[in-house]
Amino acid sequence: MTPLLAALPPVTVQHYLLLSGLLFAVGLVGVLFRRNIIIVLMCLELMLSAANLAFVAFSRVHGNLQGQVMVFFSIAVAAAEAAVALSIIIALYRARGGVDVEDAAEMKG
Amino acid sequence: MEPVRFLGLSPLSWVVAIPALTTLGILFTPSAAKNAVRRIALAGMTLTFGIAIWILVQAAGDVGLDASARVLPRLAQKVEWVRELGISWNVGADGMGAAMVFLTSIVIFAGVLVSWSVEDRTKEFYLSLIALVTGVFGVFVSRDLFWFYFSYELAVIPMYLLIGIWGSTNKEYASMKLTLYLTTGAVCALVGLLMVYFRAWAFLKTPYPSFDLDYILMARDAGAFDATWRGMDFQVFAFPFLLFGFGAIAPMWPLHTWSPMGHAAAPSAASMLHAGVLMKLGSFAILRIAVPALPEGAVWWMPVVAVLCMFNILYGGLVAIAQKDMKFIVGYSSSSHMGYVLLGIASMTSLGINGAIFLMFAHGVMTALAFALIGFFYDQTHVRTIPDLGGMSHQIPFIGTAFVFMSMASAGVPGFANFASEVMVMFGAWQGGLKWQAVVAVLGIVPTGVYLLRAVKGAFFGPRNPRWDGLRDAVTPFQRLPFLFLISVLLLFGFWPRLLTDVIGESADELAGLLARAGGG
Amino acid sequence: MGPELAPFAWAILFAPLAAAGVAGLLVRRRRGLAAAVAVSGMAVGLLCTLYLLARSLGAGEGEPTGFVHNVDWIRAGAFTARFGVVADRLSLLMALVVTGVGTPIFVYSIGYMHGDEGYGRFFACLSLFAFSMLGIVLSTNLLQTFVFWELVGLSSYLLIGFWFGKDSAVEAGKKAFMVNRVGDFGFLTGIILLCWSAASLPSFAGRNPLDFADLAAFYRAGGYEELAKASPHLLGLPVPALAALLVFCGAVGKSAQFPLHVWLPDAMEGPTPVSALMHAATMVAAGVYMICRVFFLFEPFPEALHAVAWIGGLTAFMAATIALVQTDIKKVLAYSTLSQLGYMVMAVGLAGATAGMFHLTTHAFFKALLFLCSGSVIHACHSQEITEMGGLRKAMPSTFWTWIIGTAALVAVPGTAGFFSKDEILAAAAHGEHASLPLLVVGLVTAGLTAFYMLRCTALTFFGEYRGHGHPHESPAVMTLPLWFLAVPALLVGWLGFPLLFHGHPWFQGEFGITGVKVHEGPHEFHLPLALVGTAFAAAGGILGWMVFGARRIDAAAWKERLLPLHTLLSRKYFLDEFYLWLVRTVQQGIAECSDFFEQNVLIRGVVDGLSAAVKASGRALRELQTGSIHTYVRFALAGSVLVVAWVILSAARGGNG
Amino acid sequence: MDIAGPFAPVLLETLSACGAGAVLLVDLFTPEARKSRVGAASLAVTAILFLAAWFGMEAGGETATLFGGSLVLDGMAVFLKRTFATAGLLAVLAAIRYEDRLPRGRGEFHFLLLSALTGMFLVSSVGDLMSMFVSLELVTLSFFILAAFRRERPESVEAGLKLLVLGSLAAAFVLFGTAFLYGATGDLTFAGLRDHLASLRGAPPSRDLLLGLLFVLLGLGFKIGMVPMQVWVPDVYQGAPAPVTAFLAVGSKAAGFALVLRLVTTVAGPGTKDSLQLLFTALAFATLFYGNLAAIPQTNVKRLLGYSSIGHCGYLLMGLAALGPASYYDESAAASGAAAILFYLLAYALTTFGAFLVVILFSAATGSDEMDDYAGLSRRSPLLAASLTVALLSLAGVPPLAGFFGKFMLMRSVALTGPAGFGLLVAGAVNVVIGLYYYLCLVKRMYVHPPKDASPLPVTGPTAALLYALTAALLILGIFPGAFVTLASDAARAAFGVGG
Repeated sequence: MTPLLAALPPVTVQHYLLLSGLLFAVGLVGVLFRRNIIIVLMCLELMLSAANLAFVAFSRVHGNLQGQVMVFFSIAVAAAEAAVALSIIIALYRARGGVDVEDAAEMKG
Repeated sequence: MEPVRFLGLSPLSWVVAIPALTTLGILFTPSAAKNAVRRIALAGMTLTFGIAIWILVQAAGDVGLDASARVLPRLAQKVEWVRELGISWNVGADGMGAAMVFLTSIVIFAGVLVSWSVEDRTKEFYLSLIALVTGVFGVFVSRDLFWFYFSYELAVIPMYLLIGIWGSTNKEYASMKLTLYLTTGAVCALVGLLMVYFRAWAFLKTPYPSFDLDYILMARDAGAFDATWRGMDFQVFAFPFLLFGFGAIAPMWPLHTWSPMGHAAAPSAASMLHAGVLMKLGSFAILRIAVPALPEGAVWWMPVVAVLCMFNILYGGLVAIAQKDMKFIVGYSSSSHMGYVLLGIASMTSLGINGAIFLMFAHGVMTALAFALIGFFYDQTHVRTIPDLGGMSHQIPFIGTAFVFMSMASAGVPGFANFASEVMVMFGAWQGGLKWQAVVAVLGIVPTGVYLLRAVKGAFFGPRNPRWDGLRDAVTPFQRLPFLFLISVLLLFGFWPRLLTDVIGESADELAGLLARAGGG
Repeated sequence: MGPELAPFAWAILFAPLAAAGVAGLLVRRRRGLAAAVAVSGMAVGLLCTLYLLARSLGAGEGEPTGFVHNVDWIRAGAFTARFGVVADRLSLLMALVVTGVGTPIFVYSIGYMHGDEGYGRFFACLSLFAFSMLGIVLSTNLLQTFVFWELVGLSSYLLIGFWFGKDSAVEAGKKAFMVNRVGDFGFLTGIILLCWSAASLPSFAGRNPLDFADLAAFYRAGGYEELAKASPHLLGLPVPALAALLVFCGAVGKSAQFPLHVWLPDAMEGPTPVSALMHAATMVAAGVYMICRVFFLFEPFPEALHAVAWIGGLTAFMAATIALVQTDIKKVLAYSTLSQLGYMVMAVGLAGATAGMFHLTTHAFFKALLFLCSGSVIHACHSQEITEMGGLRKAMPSTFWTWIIGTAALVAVPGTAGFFSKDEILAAAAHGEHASLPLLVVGLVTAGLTAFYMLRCTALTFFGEYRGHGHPHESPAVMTLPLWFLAVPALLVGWLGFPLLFHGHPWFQGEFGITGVKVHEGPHEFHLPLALVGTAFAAAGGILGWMVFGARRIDAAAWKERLLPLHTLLSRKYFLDEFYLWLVRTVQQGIAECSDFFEQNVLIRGVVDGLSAAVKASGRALRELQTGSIHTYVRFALAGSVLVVAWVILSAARGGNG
Repeated sequence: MDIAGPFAPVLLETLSACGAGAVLLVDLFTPEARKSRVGAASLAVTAILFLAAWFGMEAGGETATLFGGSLVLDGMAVFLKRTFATAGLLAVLAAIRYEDRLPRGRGEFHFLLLSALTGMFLVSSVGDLMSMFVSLELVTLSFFILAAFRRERPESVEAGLKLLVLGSLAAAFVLFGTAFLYGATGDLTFAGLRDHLASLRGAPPSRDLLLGLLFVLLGLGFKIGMVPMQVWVPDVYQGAPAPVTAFLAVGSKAAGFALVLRLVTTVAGPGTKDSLQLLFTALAFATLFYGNLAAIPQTNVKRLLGYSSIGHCGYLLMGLAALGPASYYDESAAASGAAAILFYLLAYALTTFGAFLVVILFSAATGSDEMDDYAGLSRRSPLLAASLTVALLSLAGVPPLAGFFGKFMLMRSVALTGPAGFGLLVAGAVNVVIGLYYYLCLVKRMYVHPPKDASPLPVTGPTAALLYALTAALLILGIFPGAFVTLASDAARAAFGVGG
């Protein structure tokens, strides 16, 4: 431990949660404003990761492993989701010739 | 008391079951076999008519007897249907119910006959017609709020199809409007029914709530509806939901606008049922459910009805004067006549209520006759507006004569049931303290005469018009049967009103007594 | 005489109904049979009436002279409406008028309507009318009277508009029906008012507030004062007085009194036998009969009687003036009828029921006779315009002589039926309990006018040269025999009431029927001076009429020019029809159109369609949220989520309970 | 069932997972010309599942738990599984009528249907948040692919993408919320959540827990099409292949509601009921009006049904709003709300498939989903028109059909909350009328308007039989609902821990 680090206040669960919330917010903002679907997808994954972080932090607080187990499941799910998402994005690219979110705005009303 | 059952079902259950089975029978008949469809419908409705007569005869026989010697209570039948919700198949009839069942069976019997000439999608037509009447019968015999509401709603959609498919004049607009209006009324009433249902259960605290009307009435006697609800007296709060919900179909001014339009657009048999029976559901429901369940609410709100019904009577009559389309004339006249029914109810006297129920019957038969007649010539002329018609009595004297009979009945000329009932309402209104309304009701006979005589003259009288030389009159006994049948019913009960008023009397006495105890009358 | 004779009374009522039913079923086939059935129905009624009348007149001292037989017609709550027959001298006299005038007219119709397309229908309707009229006559209570009141209106409508191919006939029928309905509005309101004000009194308990006998008994026991005390004034009048006036409204309508008289002249569009039977002899007299029946309502209230008398007098005078200028033979008779009805009503108002009934009876016979004569003339000339007639006395002697008899009776030539009854009315105006000089003057002037227009009509029809087309012939025996049959009573029936001859006969003495109609106080006197004055007025009118139109000493055309505004006023019937037309076409139609406008535009287009348009518009607006862009969707979802979360968290923080 | 041995509680899940694999195998070994065998195999699997669900499971049996409480099999689970099995069977039947239009991948299509079905079976018996997330994602992921399955059609891809983005967002919400719930209670099982709330003894729960709960509810709200998470519904319904839409409408919504019900029955307690009731009342209001109002101007049948399904979500939310404030609270009201939801889901499943079957057949014959092309259908094919009409009327809630009784139960359960539920009751009533209007607009086209193209649309025997069967089922459920109501009520009461 360097003195610099020691000078900082101790890292509590609140900090993890703050980070987690921040990550979630960043992801959300990305989903809200980015037009490239790949980036939107990445932002979505970021939001899942934010939740994972919270799980791990809480797992630490409660001293049981349920939260960590949950993280494994969620990572697996996220991977599957990414795979499905990419294939759909490819299909979109083939159909529309672009991966802009606004490319898929035919149906409305 | 030995219950009366045929094959396990009470005759009152059969009154609903036979039309339901007729519907099924028609459903499984091939579309091409049009005559088979017609005959099945006629057979079913004849049978129902027979049962209805039997019930009315029993009801007449019951008058003045001890409770133990009566037949009508033995016709009641209760079968648990959905225990968790407190729903049971619960049918029963008093004099009022018997009269209304009789009315319905008359109108549908005639309706089936006058629809004999429907060639377009005959099967679907009769299917809708009989499904509609199944619902109507259900309302008149139900003593369970669920089945009451079920039947009430059931009657609406077939009407949509009947008007939408086989109708005329602006049928799309009219059918949609009618359906939405009636449904709005129905769901408004449903809100009221559910409030009553909840209060009854919250007060009696039985394991399950119940939709049984007797359960509701028991709760009423126990004082379940005397509580406050959202800062108001519960009865005063809940009654308008039932009143205006049912009133929309009654139709109470200013909720009446669906009705003339619906009449005008509907095919004959549908108009007959619509004006003859469907409109009576509203006032019947007020008398069967709203008033018994919430008598104090009724006493509070009846002055409002007494004001609105004046609009019905006079305004309806005046608007009818301004109409040119025959069906609109009869349509607005119906809304005017229903004002008398509402006035009778609002009088809160036995006489007025008796008159109101009797008038429901009389007007039902009369208006069925009216629409059957208009339909008869409209099918051939394809015009109904007075300036286009005229002089048809030269070519179709039978229809012309029958139309004069109908107009006279509608105008409240004695000898027809309408007169006796309207007079009862007028006397009842005055007796109930509604003096101005009574005067308005009497005054109402003037515009009634104006538009009816104008219609008669406009359609049937005047110089012979060669345009109508091709018209066919009702010549065979089979063609004439529905008209003669309806006219004779009107005359029979007009000459001897006690055939019906005695039967209705006890229901009316009971309601009036209830209202009097609740502080009115 | 007691209720054991009830079947006869019921037979009087229902024989014509049965005839109507049978004739109605025979409309198409067996026309002759339909007529036969109708005539025999009427004859049965006549015979039963005569039998009952004989029994009533033959009733011994202390024996009842009438009976009542009732069944309950409607029972609801505390309300009972009855249906029954009353056979007392009043009703039997009236029934005699109806059946006695009716039977010959039915017979006459066989000839008159021969060959008409609606022959069977005609007899069915005529029998229906007879049933309705006898129903009024035999009615035991107010509601039953009203029932038949309306039925008479119905049959009148059907018969006036009998030739439904003619627009004017249909319009006339409509008008008759509607004007009567206006009167009926008052009538029924009065019945209801009377019924419940009486029923609410404890002293009335146990009686039926609609029943004539019960009401009369109640009034005799001071019911009027009791009623007036018990209930507050309505419209500035004591309740029983108002009820009496409202009931009188019914009579105003049916008996065609001013201002509801306008239908009667138009009613002449119907076949002539109909005019004779209904619009001269019976139906229009129903109002007078009804007032006599309920005279007890008016008795304690002199102002009401006064009003009645004035309405009658006004009608009598006004109609007579209009009759002066009519050119249609039936219209002349129609206005004459109006005028005579005015006399009757005036009589009831001045002198009580008997004088009115007396004139009613005599008038029924001679006016029916006159109408049938006119029918015979019309049958022969195929025209109703007296300007197209003339010189018929040679071609149609029977018709001519019977017409002369009828005219004599109408203008009150001494010794004829009309003389006695009219004299009684004038006497009442001069000397009676409610004597009134103005009304006496009205009566006398009207008598003069009557003679004038009748002689005008006679002269133009039967004297001079024939001005019409074709060659008129005397009508067949089936038509002339009834004329003679009616001519006899037209001449003689007045003697029944001649005080010097039949003085003291129970017929016109003491109490007159179950409701206790009283013959006016004191013994009848024959007022010779008054009779002379009356005759002088009539003679003056008659001579003047003959001078102008018969002898042509005075130039009618020149006088017409000179009095043109007056002539116009009279020939346009004081513009009353125009006024009513304005009322119906402009006022009523205007209100109706306004209501319709409100209905179509405010209620339907405004409220109902507006509501549905608002719902649809909100649907379209919501739809705009769905832009198709994923970004909008995410923003929408997020904004919504934030709102939900913020709301819950904030409410949890504030409420602290969740 | 003895033959299932220890797998009895997860019999359906096991069967459908194995069936899904089997279908893939069949596809692998079937030559291109005889690909209809794939559908037959899939049908066989779902038929077995249907029979097993309705006749192989005891409704009132003991509650079984598995994997340490991750999965439970109680009455509610059984009822839901039966609904899902029915929906699955119908989805496959619909897919078979559709698959001729699939250029390729019939095996995958059926496989995905069955895997979604497996997910639904799992959803109905989840016992903790972990299995909730996983099973939910199984359903969701399958539908991502299914929606975009016709990738040669741009709207299908668009539907898939929209479902993907918004679905993933919702998944993130659920996961994030789960994390907070875990943080607040230290346990992932529903039982633990219940115990935690019980330990509060009526005190309001912590803000973390509330937040977590809200996030999860909003995430699940996506599945069920609840405002404000409903945005994807119309587009996806319109763009996805029709059988998928039908299955999505029924299965996905039911799965979402199964989870919401689980969650709410768990957390509903003295401290939370008031705010939950208020929350669901507000959400039900918004959802009802949004769905029904925006449906009015629609011209595409699938899109119309999409909006209508939002409206139906609103009705279902009424059942949740029946939890009632404390003063009027009675377990029966809440349980009746849950029972109404269960019954409604079953009725809705049958009704929706009734409607979509006709949509599929119609679009197969004409290539159109536009409402205007339905003009005169009653003359072209009376059976199709009648079946669609019956289904639409059932959706509208007209007696004597299943939908009527479902709505009646929901309104009744709201009414049992007394004055508090009054406003929602009125809103529900108003929406019945609005709903009826737009359904009737379609009925009107079929019956009143003249056909543009009068050529008849023949219906083959088996299809006709299926339509008849569905119509009959709607009638039976509407007129003789007693047995099903008993099942639903028992399940709901058990879930709330009331009575039997």
